[in-house]
Amino acid sequence: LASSITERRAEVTATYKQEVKIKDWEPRNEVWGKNFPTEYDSYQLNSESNFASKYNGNAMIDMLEADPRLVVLWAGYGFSKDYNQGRGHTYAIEDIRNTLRTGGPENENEGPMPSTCWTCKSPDVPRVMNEQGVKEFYTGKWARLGAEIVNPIGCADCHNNETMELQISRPALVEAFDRMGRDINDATHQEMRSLVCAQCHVEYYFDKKRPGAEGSAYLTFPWDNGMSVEKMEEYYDNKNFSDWTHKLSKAPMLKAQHPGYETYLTGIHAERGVSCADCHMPYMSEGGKKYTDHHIQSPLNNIENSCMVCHKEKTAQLLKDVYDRQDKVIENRDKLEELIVRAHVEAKTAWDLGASDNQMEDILMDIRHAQWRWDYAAASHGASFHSPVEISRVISSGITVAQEARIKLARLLINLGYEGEVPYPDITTKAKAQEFIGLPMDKLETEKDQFLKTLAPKWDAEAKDRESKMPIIYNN
Amino acid sequence: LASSITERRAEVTATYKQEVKIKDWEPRNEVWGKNFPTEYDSYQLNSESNFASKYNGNAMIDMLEADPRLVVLWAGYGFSKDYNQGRGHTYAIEDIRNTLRTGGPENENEGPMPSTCWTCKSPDVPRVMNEQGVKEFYTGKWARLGAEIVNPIGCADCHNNETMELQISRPALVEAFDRMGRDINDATHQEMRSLVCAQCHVEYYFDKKRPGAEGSAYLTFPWDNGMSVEKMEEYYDNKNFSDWTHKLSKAPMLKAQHPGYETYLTGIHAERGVSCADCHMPYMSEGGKKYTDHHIQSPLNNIENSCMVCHKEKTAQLLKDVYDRQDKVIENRDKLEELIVRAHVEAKTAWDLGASDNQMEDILMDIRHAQWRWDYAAASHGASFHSPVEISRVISSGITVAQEARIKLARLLINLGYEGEVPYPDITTKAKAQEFIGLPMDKLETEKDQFLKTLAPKWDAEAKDRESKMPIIYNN
Amino acid sequence: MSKIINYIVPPKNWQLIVTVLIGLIIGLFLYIFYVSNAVSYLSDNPETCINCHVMNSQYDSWNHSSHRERANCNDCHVPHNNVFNKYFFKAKDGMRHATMFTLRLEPQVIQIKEAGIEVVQDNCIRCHSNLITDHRMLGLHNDYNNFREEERKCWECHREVPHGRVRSLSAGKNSLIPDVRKPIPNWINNIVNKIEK
Ligand code: HEC
Ligand code: HEC
Ligand code: HEC
Ligand code: HEC
Ligand code: HEC
Ligand code: HEC
Ligand code: HEC
Ligand code: HEC
Ligand code: HEC
Ligand code: HEC
Ligand code: HEC
Ligand code: HEC
Ligand code: HEC
Ligand code: HEC
Ligand SMILES: [Ca+2]
Ligand SMILES: [Ca+2]
Repeated sequence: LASSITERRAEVTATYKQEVKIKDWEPRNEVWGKNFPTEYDSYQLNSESNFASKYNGNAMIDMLEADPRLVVLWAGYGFSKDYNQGRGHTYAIEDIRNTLRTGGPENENEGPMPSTCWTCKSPDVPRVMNEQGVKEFYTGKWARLGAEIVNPIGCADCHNNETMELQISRPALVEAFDRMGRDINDATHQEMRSLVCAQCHVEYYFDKKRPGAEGSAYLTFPWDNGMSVEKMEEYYDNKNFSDWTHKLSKAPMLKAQHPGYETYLTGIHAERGVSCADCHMPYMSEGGKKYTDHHIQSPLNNIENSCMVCHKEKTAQLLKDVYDRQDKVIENRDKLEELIVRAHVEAKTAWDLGASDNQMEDILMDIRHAQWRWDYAAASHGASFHSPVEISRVISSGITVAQEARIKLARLLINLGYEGEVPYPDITTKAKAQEFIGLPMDKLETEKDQFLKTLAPKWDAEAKDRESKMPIIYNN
Repeated sequence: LASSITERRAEVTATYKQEVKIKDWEPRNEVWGKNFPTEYDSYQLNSESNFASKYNGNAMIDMLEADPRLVVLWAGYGFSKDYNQGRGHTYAIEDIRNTLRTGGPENENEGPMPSTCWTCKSPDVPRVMNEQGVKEFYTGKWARLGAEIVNPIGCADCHNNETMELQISRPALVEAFDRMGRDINDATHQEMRSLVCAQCHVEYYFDKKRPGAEGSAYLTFPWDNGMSVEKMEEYYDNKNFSDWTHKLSKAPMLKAQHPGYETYLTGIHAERGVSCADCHMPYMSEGGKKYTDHHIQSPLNNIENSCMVCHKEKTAQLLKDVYDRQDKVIENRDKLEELIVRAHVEAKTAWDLGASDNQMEDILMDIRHAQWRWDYAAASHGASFHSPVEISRVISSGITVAQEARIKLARLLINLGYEGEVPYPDITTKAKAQEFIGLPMDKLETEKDQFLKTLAPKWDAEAKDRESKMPIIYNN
Repeated sequence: MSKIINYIVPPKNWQLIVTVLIGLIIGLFLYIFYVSNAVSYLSDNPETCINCHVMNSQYDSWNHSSHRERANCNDCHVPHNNVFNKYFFKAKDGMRHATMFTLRLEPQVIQIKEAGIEVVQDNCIRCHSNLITDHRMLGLHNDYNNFREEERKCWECHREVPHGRVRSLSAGKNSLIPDVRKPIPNWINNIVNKIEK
C-alpha cells in the first residue's frame, strides 16, 4: 500500500504539468491562474459586492453616512473625508484610488498620502520593493508609485512562486517579529495560515524617524511591548507619537487601523488553533477534490463550509451566535463613541472659554486613550466576533477613561464660567457632521474627479505598456 | 483476576433493593441515603471546605476582608456586617446561623431577618410550607422557624420521594414562570437539570405588598418583564422598590442576589443545551455503574470529569480558559466597584454641603442603577465564566452610568463650593471600612455569640426531639 | 541437550505438583480468555469492542455515524500498512485495555493516546486520499500535502467524525448496545447458586 501511494504520486507529478512558468515577482494574478484555475476562479469571486451582513459584508457602504459621529471623531484627519465598508481583495486598487483620503494628486509629488499607502494593496509591492529598495519604497508621495502598482491583492502576496508554499512578502511583519525576538521561520504551517493575513490585517503607523531611513514613512507595527491595547498605547505614549491633532479638542490622537490579527489572537478560536484561513478560506470540493476557497469574505456568506465543518448547529443558530456577540459588544462601543464625541465638543468649549494648556493636558491624554480604545475595538472589523470578551474589556476601559475626561471637563467648564451641559452637536447626517467640522467637501470631490479622469488613466496606460513587456512563458 | 472480571460483570446487572421507604416530605438526607448510598456518599463530600480557585471554591473566605470596598457599597445593609464565600450545600444551615446578617435573636420574635431567609437552605422548607401554608411560611421573623429547619439542602429539595424524578419544591419558581406565561411542566428533562438549581440560584426580593399576603415577606423573582439586567431594573423601578437606603449617599438601593440561572441562560453553554448539572454534577462511575456526582462544587476541582467530557484540551488549558475570562471580566468589575465607592462618598459630601433632594434625585438613581449592574455581575458568582460577553456588557453599561453620576456630582459639588476631587476614603481593611460607615461590630459579634450559645442549641434539641418521632420504615 | 532437559524437569518428588500447577495456569488462562471473550478481540467485528461496556459510548456514536456502513473500529484504530503490524498493535492495545479494565483503572473520560492518534489519522487518509490529495500541488512540490495529511488532525475540523463531541463512559447511555454473549456459563452459575443456598 505504502509503495502504491508513492507510485501514484510519481504518476501524478508526471501528468500534471504546469501550464506556465511563474517567474519571481510575477504580480499578475491571471498568470498564476493559468496553473491553478480552480483557485483562480474562486479568487475572481472577490469582485462580488452585494452581500451585507448586520455589521459587515462586501457591499459598498458609506460608513460616514451610516454613522456620522465618525466624522467628528476623526476631525482633522483623512478618515473624516471618506471611509467605506471594506470589500473583497480584488477591489484594493480601485478603492484606494477612489477614496477621498488619497486626494486628487496632479503629479507624482502631490497629494496628502505617502507611497507607503500602497504597501497592503497589491502583489506589485514586493516586486517594486525588490527593484527600488524597502526604504526607498516608503519614500515620497502616494502618486509616485501609481503607475507601478496596478494588480489588486493576489497570489504573490501569499505564495512562493515555485513551491506555492505560503510565504511572507512584506518586510514590516518580519521586522516586527524580529523586534519581539521571534522568527517567522519557526512558524508552523497552521500559523502561516494566519500569518499571511497578518501582513496586512494589523495595526500600523508610519515611522518618520527611523534611524537610517529618515525622510521615509516607514511602515511599522507597534508590537515591541506586546499586542494588547495597553501595550501598544504604551509604545506610542513612550514615543510621544501621534497620528494627528484633533481639530476640535486639539488632543494628540492615535488612529487604530484594523488590528485584526492582534485581536484574533486573544479569542477562543485562536486559542484552539483555528486559523484565519479555516474560516475565511474554507475547503471546498470540486470533482471530488478539496481545494482552498480563494473567495475571501465574511464567513456569514458561507456558513456551511466554514463554521459547519466544526459546529453542527444549524445555519440560523450560528448566524445568531455571531450577531448576539456583535450586538452585545457594539451596543457599548456605540455608547463609547457618543461619549468621546461629547468629550471632543466639551474640550473645544473649554478652549473657546480660554482654558490653558496646563488645564487641558490630562484631559487631552484621556481623550487620546479613550478614542484609541474605541478605535482598537471598532477598526478590528471582525473582532467583536473574533474575541468578544477581550473587546468588551477594551471598551469598558475606554468608557472609564472617556468619562474621567468628562468629569475633569465638567469641573473645568464651571470654573471657566460655563453652566450646565454642553449641547450635543447636530450631526445627524454625514453632510451636517462634515459641515460642523468645517470640511470643504465640494473641493475634495472635484479634485478627486479630476484625478480619476486625468492621472489615473495615465497610470493604467503606463502599466499596460510595462506588463506587455513581461512575457508569459508557457511550458510546452 | 478472573473473579474480578466476573464480579464486574455481575455488578452491572445487579439490581438494588430499596432499603427504606422514603415518606412524603422526608427532610433527612441520611434517610434517603440508605437507598442511594453512592449518591449520598458523594453528597457528604459537600462538607469539604479546602478548595480555593482564583475567584471561587469552597474554602471559608471572608469576602469583606478580601475586598473592604464591599463594606462601603453595602453601608446600611446587612451585607456590610458579614459576607463570606459560598460553600457546599451541607453548610447551608451552619452558615445562615453563623452570619452576622441574621443577628442574635433571643426569641422567635426578634432579629433583623424574616423567616423567608430559610427558603433556600433546607429540605425542611417544603415540609413546613406544607404544614403551615406558603404565605404563613413567609411571615414572621427568621428565628420563628429555627427549630423547624435544621437539615441542610438535600434530596427532598430536588427529588420526588417516590420516583426519584427531579421536581420543583419551591413555589417562587413556579409562580415566576406562571407570571411569565410559562409552565414548568413543559420543561424537558435536560431543562430540569438546570431548573432544580433555579429554585435558589436566582435573583429575588421580598414582596411586602403582595395582594392577599400582606404582612408577609413573600419570596418573589422579578422576572415579569424579562431576566436581563435592564428588564429586572425596570421591574423594580416601576414598583418603586428598593432593598434599602444607602447610609452614605441615601440612594434607594437594590441588592442583586446571585442571578446565577438568569445569567447562565445568556451564555454559550446554555445556548448549546448544556445544563448546570452537566458541569456541577457530572456523571461518575463506580463499580461499572454510572451515577451523578452529588458533590456540587466548582468544576475546577474536577475538570477531568466535567469539562473534558466535551472538551479535548488538557486540564491546564481549560483552567486557563476559565481564568482568562474571569480575569478580563473582573478587571473592569473591580474598576466599576471603585467608581461606585467614589460616587457614594461624593454624594455624601454633597449632602453634607447642603444639596437639595431635587439636586440629588437623578444622581441617586444613577448610583442605584450602577450598583445594581455591578452586583448583578458580581453576585452571579460563576457568571464571569458562564456568560462573559453578557456580563461584560452589563459592566460597561454600569461604568457609563456610574460616571454619569460622577459628572453630575462634579458639577454639583463645585456649585456647592467644593473644589477639586473628593478624597478616596481609607478603607484598606474590613475593620477600617466598617468603622468608616459606623458599624458597631463588637456589639453584633457579642449578640451572635450569645445566640449561638443559647438559642441555637435549643433549636437543635427541639428538632432532635421532633425527628426522633419521625420513624424510618425499613423494607424487609 | 539432555542436560538442558534435565535442568528443566523438576526432581521426581516435585513432578506431580508442578504438573498440576502448570495445568492450573493453563486452565486459568483459558478461562480468562473465555470469560473475557478474548477470542473475539482478534476479529474485526465492532461487537467485540463492546465486550467491555466501557466502549459502549464509542460504539453508539459510531453506530449512528455515516461510517457505520463503511468503516468498522479496526478500519480506523488499527494500522493497515501490513498484517504483522495490525495484530501486533491490536495485541498491545488489547492487553492494556484488558488490564486497565480489570484493574478498574479506566478514567471516566477515555482519551485517545498519541500512538492511536497517528494510526487513526493514517487511516482517514488511507480511505480519503483521493479527496485530499491535490495532484497539481504534488507535481510542484512533493511535501505540499504534509500539512493536510500529517500536521493537522482531520478531526480538528471534522469534530463529529465519528464519535461526536461528548465523550464519557456515560455518553449515549440510552443507546441500544447489542447483547454480547453472556460471559458466565450456566454450570458456573449453578455452582455459585448452590454454594449460596
Ligand atoms: C499594514 C497594511 C495596510 C496599510 C499600510 C494600509 N492599508 Fe488600507 N487596508 C488594509 C486592510 C487590511 C484593509 C481592510 C480593512 C477591513 O475591511 O477590515 C484596508 C482597507 C483600505 C481601504 C478600503 C476601505 C475604506 O477605508 O474605504 C482603503 C481605501 C484603504 N485601505 C486605503 C489606504 C490608505 C490611503 C493607506 C495609507 C494611509 C492605507 N490604506 C494603508 C491594510 C493596509
Ligand atoms: C490572502 C492570501 C492568499 C492569496 C492572495 C492567495 N492565496 Fe492561495 N492559498 C492561501 C492559503 C492560506 C492556502 C492554503 C494553504 C495551505 O493550507 O496549505 C492557499 C492555497 C493555495 C493553493 C493550494 C491548493 C489549495 O487549493 O489548497 C493554490 C494552488 C493556490 N493557493 C493558488 C493561488 C492563486 C492562483 C492565487 C491568486 C489568484 C492565490 N492562491 C492567492 C492564501 C492565499
Ligand atoms: C496584501 C495585503 C493583504 C493581505 C495579505 C490580506 N488582506 Fe485581506 N484585505 C486587504 C485589503 C486592503 C482589504 C480591503 C480591500 C478593499 O476594501 O478595497 C482586505 C479585505 C479583506 C476582507 C473583507 C472582504 C469583504 O468581503 O468585506 C476579508 C474578510 C479579508 N481581507 C481577510 C483576509 C484574510 C483571511 C487574509 C489571509 C488569508 C487576508 N485578508 C490577507 C489586505 C490584505
Ligand atoms: C481546515 C479544516 C479541515 C481539515 C483539517 C480537514 N478537512 Fe475535510 N473538509 C473540510 C471542509 C470545509 C469540507 C467541506 C468541503 C465541501 O463540502 O465543499 C471537508 C470535506 C471533507 C470530506 C467530504 C465530506 C462530504 O460530505 O462529502 C471528507 C471525506 C473529508 N473532508 C476528509 C478529511 C480528512 C481525511 C482529513 C484529514 C486528512 C480532513 N478532511 C481534514 C475541512 C477540513
Ligand atoms: C476549525 C474549526 C472551527 C471553525 C471553522 C469554526 N469554529 Fe467555532 N469553535 C471551534 C472551537 C474549537 C471552539 C471552542 C469551543 C470548544 O472547545 O468546543 C469554538 C467556539 C465557538 C463559539 C463559542 C465561543 C464564544 O464566543 O462563545 C462560537 C459561538 C463559535 N465557535 C461559532 C463559530 C462560527 C460562527 C464559525 C464560522 C464563522 C466558527 N465558529 C468556525 C472550532 C471552529
Ligand atoms: C472562527 C472563525 C473565524 C476566524 C478564525 C477568523 N475570522 Fe474573521 N470573521 C469571522 C466572522 C464570523 C466575521 C463576521 C463577519 C460579518 O459580520 O459579516 C469575521 C469578520 C472578519 C472581517 C470583516 C469582514 C467583512 O465582511 O468586512 C475581516 C477583515 C476578518 N474577519 C479577518 C480575519 C483575519 C485576518 C483573521 C485571522 C487573523 C480572522 N478573520 C479569523 C470568522 C472568523
Ligand atoms: C432564592 C433563594 C435564596 C434566598 C431567599 C436566600 N438565599 Fe441565601 N443563598 C442562596 C444561594 C443560591 C446562595 C449561594 C450563593 C453562591 O455562593 O453563589 C446563598 C448563600 C447564603 C449564605 C452563605 C454565603 C454568605 O453570604 O456568607 C448565607 C449566610 C445566606 N445565603 C443567608 C441568607 C439570608 C440571611 C437570607 C435572607 C435575607 C437568604 N440567605 C435568602 C439562596 C437564597
Ligand atoms: C434549596 C436551595 C438550593 C438549590 C435547590 C441549589 N442550591 Fe446550590 N447553593 C445553595 C446555597 C444556600 C448555597 C451556599 C451554601 C453555603 O455557603 O452555606 C449553595 C452553594 C452552591 C455552590 C457553591 C459550592 C462551593 O463549593 O462553593 C454551587 C456550585 C451550587 N450551589 C450549585 C448548585 C447547582 C448546580 C444546583 C442544582 C443542581 C444547586 N446548586 C441547587 C442553595 C441551593
Ligand atoms: C441540588 C439538587 C439535588 C440534590 C440536593 C440532590 N440531587 Fe440527586 N440528582 C440531581 C440531579 C440533577 C440528578 C440527575 C438527574 C437526571 O439527569 O436524571 C440527580 C440524580 C439522582 C439519582 C439518580 C441516579 C444518578 O446518580 O444519576 C439518585 C438516586 C439521586 N439523585 C439521589 C439523591 C440523594 C440520595 C440525595 C440526597 C443525599 C440527592 N439526590 C440530592 C439533583 C439533586
Ligand atoms: C456537555 C458539554 C460541555 C461541557 C460539560 C462543557 N462544555 Fe464548554 N462548550 C461546549 C459547547 C457545545 C461549546 C460551544 C462551542 C462549540 O460549539 O464548540 C462550549 C464552549 C466552551 C468555551 C468557548 C466559549 C467561550 O466563552 O469562549 C470554553 C472556554 C469552554 N467551553 C470551556 C469549558 C469548561 C472550562 C468546562 C468545564 C467547567 C466546559 N466547557 C464544560 C460544551 C461543553
Ligand atoms: C459549562 C460548564 C458550566 C455550566 C453549564 C454551569 N456552570 Fe456554574 N461554574 C462553572 C465554572 C467553570 C465555574 C467557576 C468556578 C471557579 O471559579 O472556581 C462556575 C461557578 C459557579 C458557582 C460558584 C462556585 C463557587 O465555587 O463558589 C455557582 C454557584 C455556579 N457555578 C452555579 C451554576 C448554576 C446554578 C448553573 C446553571 C444555572 C451553572 N452553574 C452552570 C461551570 C459551569
Ligand atoms: C477488555 C475491555 C476492552 C475491550 C474489549 C476494548 N477496549 Fe478499548 N479501552 C478499554 C479501556 C479500559 C480503555 C481505557 C484505557 C486508557 O485510558 O488508557 C480503552 C481505551 C481505548 C481507546 C483510547 C486509548 C488508546 O489506546 O488510544 C481506543 C482507541 C480503544 N479503546 C479502542 C478499542 C477498539 C477499537 C476495540 C475493539 C477492537 C476495543 N477498544 C476493545 C477497554 C476495552
Ligand atoms: C471513521 C473512523 C473511526 C471509526 C470507524 C471508529 N473510530 Fe474510534 N476514534 C476515531 C477518532 C478520529 C478518534 C479520536 C476522537 C477525538 O479525539 O475526538 C477516536 C477515538 C476513539 C476512542 C477514544 C475516546 C476519545 O474520544 O478519544 C475510543 C475508545 C474509540 N475511538 C473506540 C472506537 C470503537 C469501539 C469503534 C467501533 C465501534 C470505533 N472507535 C470506530 C475514529 C474512528
Ligand atoms: C475504511 C475506509 C474509511 C476510513 C478509515 C475513514 N473513512 Fe471517512 N468515509 C468513508 C466512506 C466510504 C465515506 C462515505 C460514507 C457515506 O457517504 O455514507 C466516508 C465519509 C466521510 C465523511 C463525510 C460524511 C460525514 O460523516 O461527515 C467525512 C467528513 C469523513 N469520512 C472523514 C473521515 C475521517 C476524519 C476519518 C478518520 C478519522 C475517516 N473518514 C476514516 C471511508 C472511510
Ligand atoms: Ca467588508
Ligand atoms: Ca464558593
